[in-house]
Amino acid sequence: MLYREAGQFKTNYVSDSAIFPLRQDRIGLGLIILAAYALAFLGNSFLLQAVMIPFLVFSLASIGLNILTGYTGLLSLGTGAFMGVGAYACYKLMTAFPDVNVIIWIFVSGFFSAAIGALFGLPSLRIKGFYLAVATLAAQFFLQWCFIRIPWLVNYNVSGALDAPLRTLFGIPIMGPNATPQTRYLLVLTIVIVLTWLASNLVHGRIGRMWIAIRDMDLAAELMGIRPLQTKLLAFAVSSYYCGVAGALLVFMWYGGAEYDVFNINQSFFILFMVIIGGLGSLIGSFFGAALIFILPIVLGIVLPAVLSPFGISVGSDVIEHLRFMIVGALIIFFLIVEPHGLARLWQIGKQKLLVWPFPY
Amino acid sequence: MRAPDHPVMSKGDVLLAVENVSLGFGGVKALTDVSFDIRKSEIRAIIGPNGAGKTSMLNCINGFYYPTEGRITFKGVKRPKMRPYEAARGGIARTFQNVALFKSMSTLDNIMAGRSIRMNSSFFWQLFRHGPAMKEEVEHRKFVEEIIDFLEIQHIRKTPVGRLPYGLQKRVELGRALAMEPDLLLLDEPMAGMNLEEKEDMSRFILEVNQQYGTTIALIEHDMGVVMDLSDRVVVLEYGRKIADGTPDEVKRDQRVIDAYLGVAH
Amino acid sequence: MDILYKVFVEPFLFMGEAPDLLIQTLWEGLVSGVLYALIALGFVLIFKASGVFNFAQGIMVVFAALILVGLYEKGVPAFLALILAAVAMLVLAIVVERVVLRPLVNQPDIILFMATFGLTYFLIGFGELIFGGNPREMITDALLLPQGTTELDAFGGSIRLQHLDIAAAIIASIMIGILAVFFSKTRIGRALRAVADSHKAALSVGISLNQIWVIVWFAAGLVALVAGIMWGARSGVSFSLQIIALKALPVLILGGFTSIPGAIIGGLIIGVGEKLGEFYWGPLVGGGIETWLAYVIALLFLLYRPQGLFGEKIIERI
Amino acid sequence: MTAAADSREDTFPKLLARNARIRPARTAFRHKDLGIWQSWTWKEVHDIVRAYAAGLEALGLKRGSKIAVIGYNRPYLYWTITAAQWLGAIPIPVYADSVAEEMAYVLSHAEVTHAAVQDQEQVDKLLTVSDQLPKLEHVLYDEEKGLRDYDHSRLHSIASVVEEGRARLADGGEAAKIENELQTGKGSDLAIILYTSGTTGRPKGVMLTSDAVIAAARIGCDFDNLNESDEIMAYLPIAWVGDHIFSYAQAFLAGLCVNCPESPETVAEDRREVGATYIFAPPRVFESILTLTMVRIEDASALKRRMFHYFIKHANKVGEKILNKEPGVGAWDRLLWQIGNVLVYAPLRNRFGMTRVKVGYTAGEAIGPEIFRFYRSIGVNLKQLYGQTEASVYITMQPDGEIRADTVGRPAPEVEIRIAENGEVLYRSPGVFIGYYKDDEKTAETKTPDGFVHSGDAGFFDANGHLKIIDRAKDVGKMRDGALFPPKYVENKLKFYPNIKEAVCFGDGRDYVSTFINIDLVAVSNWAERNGVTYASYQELAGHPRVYEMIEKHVDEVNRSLASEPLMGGAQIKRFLILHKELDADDGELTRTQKVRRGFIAERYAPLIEALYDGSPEADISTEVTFEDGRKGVISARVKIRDMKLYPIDKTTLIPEAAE
Repeated sequence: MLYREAGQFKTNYVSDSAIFPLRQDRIGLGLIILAAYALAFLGNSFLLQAVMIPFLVFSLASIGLNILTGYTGLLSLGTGAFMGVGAYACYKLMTAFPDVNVIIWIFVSGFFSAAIGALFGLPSLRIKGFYLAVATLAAQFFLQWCFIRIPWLVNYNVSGALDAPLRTLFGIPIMGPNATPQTRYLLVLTIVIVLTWLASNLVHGRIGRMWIAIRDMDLAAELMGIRPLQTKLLAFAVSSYYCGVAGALLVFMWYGGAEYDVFNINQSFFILFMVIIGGLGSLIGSFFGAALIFILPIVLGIVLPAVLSPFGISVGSDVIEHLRFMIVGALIIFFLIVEPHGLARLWQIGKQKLLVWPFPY
Repeated sequence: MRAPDHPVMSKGDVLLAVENVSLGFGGVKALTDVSFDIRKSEIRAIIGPNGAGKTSMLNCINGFYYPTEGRITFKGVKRPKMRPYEAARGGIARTFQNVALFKSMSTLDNIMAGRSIRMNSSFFWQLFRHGPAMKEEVEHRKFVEEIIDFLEIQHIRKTPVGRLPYGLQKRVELGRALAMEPDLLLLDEPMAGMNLEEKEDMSRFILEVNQQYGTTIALIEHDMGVVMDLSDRVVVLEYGRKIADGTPDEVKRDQRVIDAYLGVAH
Repeated sequence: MDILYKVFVEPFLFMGEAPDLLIQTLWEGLVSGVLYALIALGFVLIFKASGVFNFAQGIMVVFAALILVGLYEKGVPAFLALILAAVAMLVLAIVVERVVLRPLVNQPDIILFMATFGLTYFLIGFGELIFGGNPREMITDALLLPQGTTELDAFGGSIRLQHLDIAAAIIASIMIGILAVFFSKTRIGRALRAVADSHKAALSVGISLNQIWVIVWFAAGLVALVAGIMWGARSGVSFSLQIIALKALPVLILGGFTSIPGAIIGGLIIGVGEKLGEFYWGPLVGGGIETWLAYVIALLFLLYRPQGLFGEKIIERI
Repeated sequence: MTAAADSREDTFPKLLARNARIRPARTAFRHKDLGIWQSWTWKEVHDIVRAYAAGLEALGLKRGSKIAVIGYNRPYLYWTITAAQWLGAIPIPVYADSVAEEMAYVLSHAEVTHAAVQDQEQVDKLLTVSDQLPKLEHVLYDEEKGLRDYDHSRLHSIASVVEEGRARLADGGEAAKIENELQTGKGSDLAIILYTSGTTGRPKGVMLTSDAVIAAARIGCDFDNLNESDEIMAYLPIAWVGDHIFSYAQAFLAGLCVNCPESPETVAEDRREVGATYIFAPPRVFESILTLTMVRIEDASALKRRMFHYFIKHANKVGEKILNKEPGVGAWDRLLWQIGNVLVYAPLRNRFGMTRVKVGYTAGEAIGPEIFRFYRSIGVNLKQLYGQTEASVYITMQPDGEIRADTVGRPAPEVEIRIAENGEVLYRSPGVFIGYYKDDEKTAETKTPDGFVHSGDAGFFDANGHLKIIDRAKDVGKMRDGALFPPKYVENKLKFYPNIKEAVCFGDGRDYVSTFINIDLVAVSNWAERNGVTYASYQELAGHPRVYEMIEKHVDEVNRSLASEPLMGGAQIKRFLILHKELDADDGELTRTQKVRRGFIAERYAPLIEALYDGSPEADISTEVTFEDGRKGVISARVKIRDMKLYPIDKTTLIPEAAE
């Protein structure tokens, strides 16, 4: 309905292969980004700190896992651990070189998780499907064990926990207890936008095609000269890079400090939910998935007591927590039944409907 | 389209030679002592009844299987045991009996994926989708568009291939193989499951590929009729053994071929 | 060289020096191996019949045990509670078939896998809502499970055998035996095997696919109940128990997803390997390697034999 | 700027040179090729055409020689026309889909020495008839595919000819010679010969001068204010006069941009991409778009469907008035139309690729009033015109604010019209042709000494001075009382009802008009479903009393509408019947292009016609039919006949508003 394709013709291949070839899409995207930045100045600290920052961080991690599972078709249950590698690497780098701006270290920390990710991706040449999931499970438990057992990682800190030191950018605190949610939100938002843009470039180009080729029909891909190992390892590395950066942001930009169990197996599952519910093989789906899985429980936590109290049922926070679990579980099943290809597919369908409006197809 | 990478060979030279090849899986022998050759710029057909080992032969040629005995020489060099992608990079492309397209990608992307081995802009530029990466993308897009034009599939350029009818999928698959600019193109039952019109179209494309670009083609067919018009030479397999080899006319007259095909409904 | 000595020589010397400790470790490994096998069996049952990789198997263990303990605490006699817990598992099987499996039939494996995640979350919430989140004691006495320890003097030392462990091993073995008989001797069992091969074949036996799903989920529920009692008796009933379900994964990798004997042998290998590793090599790296050793064993094994212990060699075709 | 401002440029090559001078960087041509819209500016086109002319000259194309242009709409084929005109040679565009024999006739009749064709297919066609074309020296092709191994002694790619020309132009003498050729061309020179397919006999070559074509193009450009910012989609045959005027003459005159689609299959999509501002399509295109719309909308959700119908109904009520800027539309109705525009009309225009349409034309045959109004009501400025090859298109046009579905408008500017005794329309304009090529006899038959041209169509002016075309003049019959009987006119009125697929009227030399009606199975079975009418076969449905009732209503409305037109009132339908079977090309009842074969039908269904005129209430008929699988069989039926009430002919009020 909102689309006007007429007159939007392409006279060269660059514009024809643009990621958003339709003007209306570009305008929409611009408005969303604008709104996201505006939110920093309009939203209150609760919204920024408890909702938006974690939402963005989880979206980033979802993009990471989506590159591996959604685009390349390799199931991973080690996301949490790869996030952890990023966080610990960032911590070591920050504390070892306090003079270098922390933003650089956040980006650099991703390379460590990329390397570890690629290492644990090696078995992917020989094993597939659920079997590969077990390999990544080995990474999950092994790395988690490392986080506990190697005190060097936390600079022999007795508590064994990571904590965010105070760091500034142009004199403004961007990390640590003094950094306002607003600054941290803006920083996280910018990082997420930049990394999403880069991911979008990757998946729409040669590398993305090779990943999808491996996912859709790995034998045919190999018979076309695509090297399976390199391609898969690249997917592992890029995926883990994103998870690593997300992990660093999670600890230092959101929690402000955390222990090893932040990166446990449940975190891995949590991200996997986001990817599946959001839509395998879709970047925008990663955001949708993160929104649904992360924000929905928060909303439920606010809404449920309000809904239940008029009936004279006063509920404790633990009951709310249980109900949240149940509702999230039920929703996952519900969404899988309604649209197994995730929210991204619904979004796609919605856009397609607008495009062909008023026709159904 | 460009000339192939190895211009050293000229028309009529032996491009690929299969010598005494046998292939077994456990106790089952798929191929027994098969020898034949494929010459530069010819259309070579491998025919035989179901289960004759045709696809196994193709799988050996493009490195998917390694023969248990015998050897395969490609461009004059004996083929070592290799991974399939190495064979592809060596200049062998193929299509599959049951279309093996990348279902979620569009026609355009499928064929572009066929260009992957010829694209090499760095990861860095890929990240930004600018500079060399975009230049390369555009360059190869042009090449792919020519294939699309050649195969007359402009109208489905941006349609996900999963939604296409079977006949068009086969055409897209041929396009993807052509995108590799192979020295040797292997076609596994390119006309299986097609109606008459689609078969005619496909035959026309195969002939044109061969004539326009001089691509050497080896094709498998179950059905003798189509092959005889299309190919320069035919090798006939039965139960994993070669029973005849020669021009279509010679093969047609061969008593063993006639026997093999008797009682085979097609 | 020192490292190599510590890794490759010293542990074996130690084994020889103190065979009683070795036997003790092996025994403990065997017991947990049997229990792993029992849980893995639950997976195999469902995977075989419906192709679903049931992540909820772990929570089903906890859930079954919680019902049992919860009912007992409400004053229900122990064995009646046991029966009621079994009934609850039947109800669960029916509900799962109706609400989850049937609408998702013909979807890709990963989708069904994810659905069992959803199921897990739901059951966690549901279980905690009803029974609260606190860990419980398993009602070993009421169920007439033996307590106490027997010490055997042998191999120049003493080996401690927990009676509970012995009982666990025996009960698990009986359970496994029953299932084996069920699968090979009964009509339904044969139908289940048929369904694993082809859905059409199962239909020709005259059992609907839906019924089969209910049956296997119920059977998996019973296995979960037994596993829940045993694990619960050893380490209490809490939601953290569900993590042991993940241990079933390496077991399955070793044994293959569809093989019952594979699950048993895989369980034993993992159980024993884990305990030996932890006891003899764990100290070298600071201990606690039990958490990941099983996966690494499975991973290394996979690299060597991608199709598992009992799987056939995969010949890829195109 | 309007085109009238410049009049020194009296040939197309000169117009091209002017365009290259005054708007060098504006896009002149686009062609969707290899996935993107390849574009050329006026300057580039000029350079190519100039070089092309030089190349053609090298190939021996001289002033007065003929060059055939065969293929779909491709820039290089349009440029062939200009390059030929540059040299004073005469381009002969030929329908790309004509079979080799037809092509051979035209080419040999026109004595072409050169041919520029699109692709291998056309080259092959020419090769098969080369023995009939001894004068054909060179064949040029646009697309090389498949032609690489052909004998190239007489075969050239257009690109190579252009290259050759470019090389020759490097020489100053050659350049001067080419410039000289350009200046030698005059407006009074023969510019093009367009062969009209004609319903009977051999194609005739209509000779048009540059002056005529440019004058005609100017009429159109000025009429609708076309300028260089306009975009047109060139997808109709280049051999057809409409395409020549719209996509060639007007493009060169006004500097508008011509867009060539990628392939015939992708026209709809390409049209949407380009978003043409100036469109032309025959009624069947508009009709099929509308039908597709209605079919598709039925698959939409109930809510959307209701919304769609609600707003379309509203558009029907006020849309045209809003488009015409007529007063009398309330603020609420306007608001509602605007809401509808957001929800339905604008998206529809977008889907049709008509978002940017400034003016659209339809011509060639009668368009259904509903169809016509539908487009206008949703804001597409669709108009009708009446034209002929012999007139360089324009005879009558619909000025803004006077657009009606049932007339073809007022005489176009500079066109004079008179109606002959027998109802035939005659016209005279600056755009009329010189004569038929090599056929003076035909020319003399068609052109009166004072320069009027017999159109061959019968028509009349209504009270508002709008021309109404009723039928081919030779098909208009007379009833026994002397009243005019235009069968097609009546049949078209009937066929505008979706429920009526085909109608065949009889009445020439009879006392009254009677009709066979064929119901439209899709529409009527839909209607039956909604109205609870059950039936087992087409035959049963066709004979159903309630179907008769419904069709009777339609016939009655047609009668009323005929009665309101003084000249047509005598042709009211007195009796009708619904045929028990669908008229079918397989049975010879229709031509392959789905036109009714009146004579054959009259013969085959003689008993039915007899019954129509002897007053019997029903009649038996049995006919042989061919089934889809090729089997033959006989079906018999008893067909009922209905009598209709006739309306008094309205001689006084000449307001044809109530045309339904």
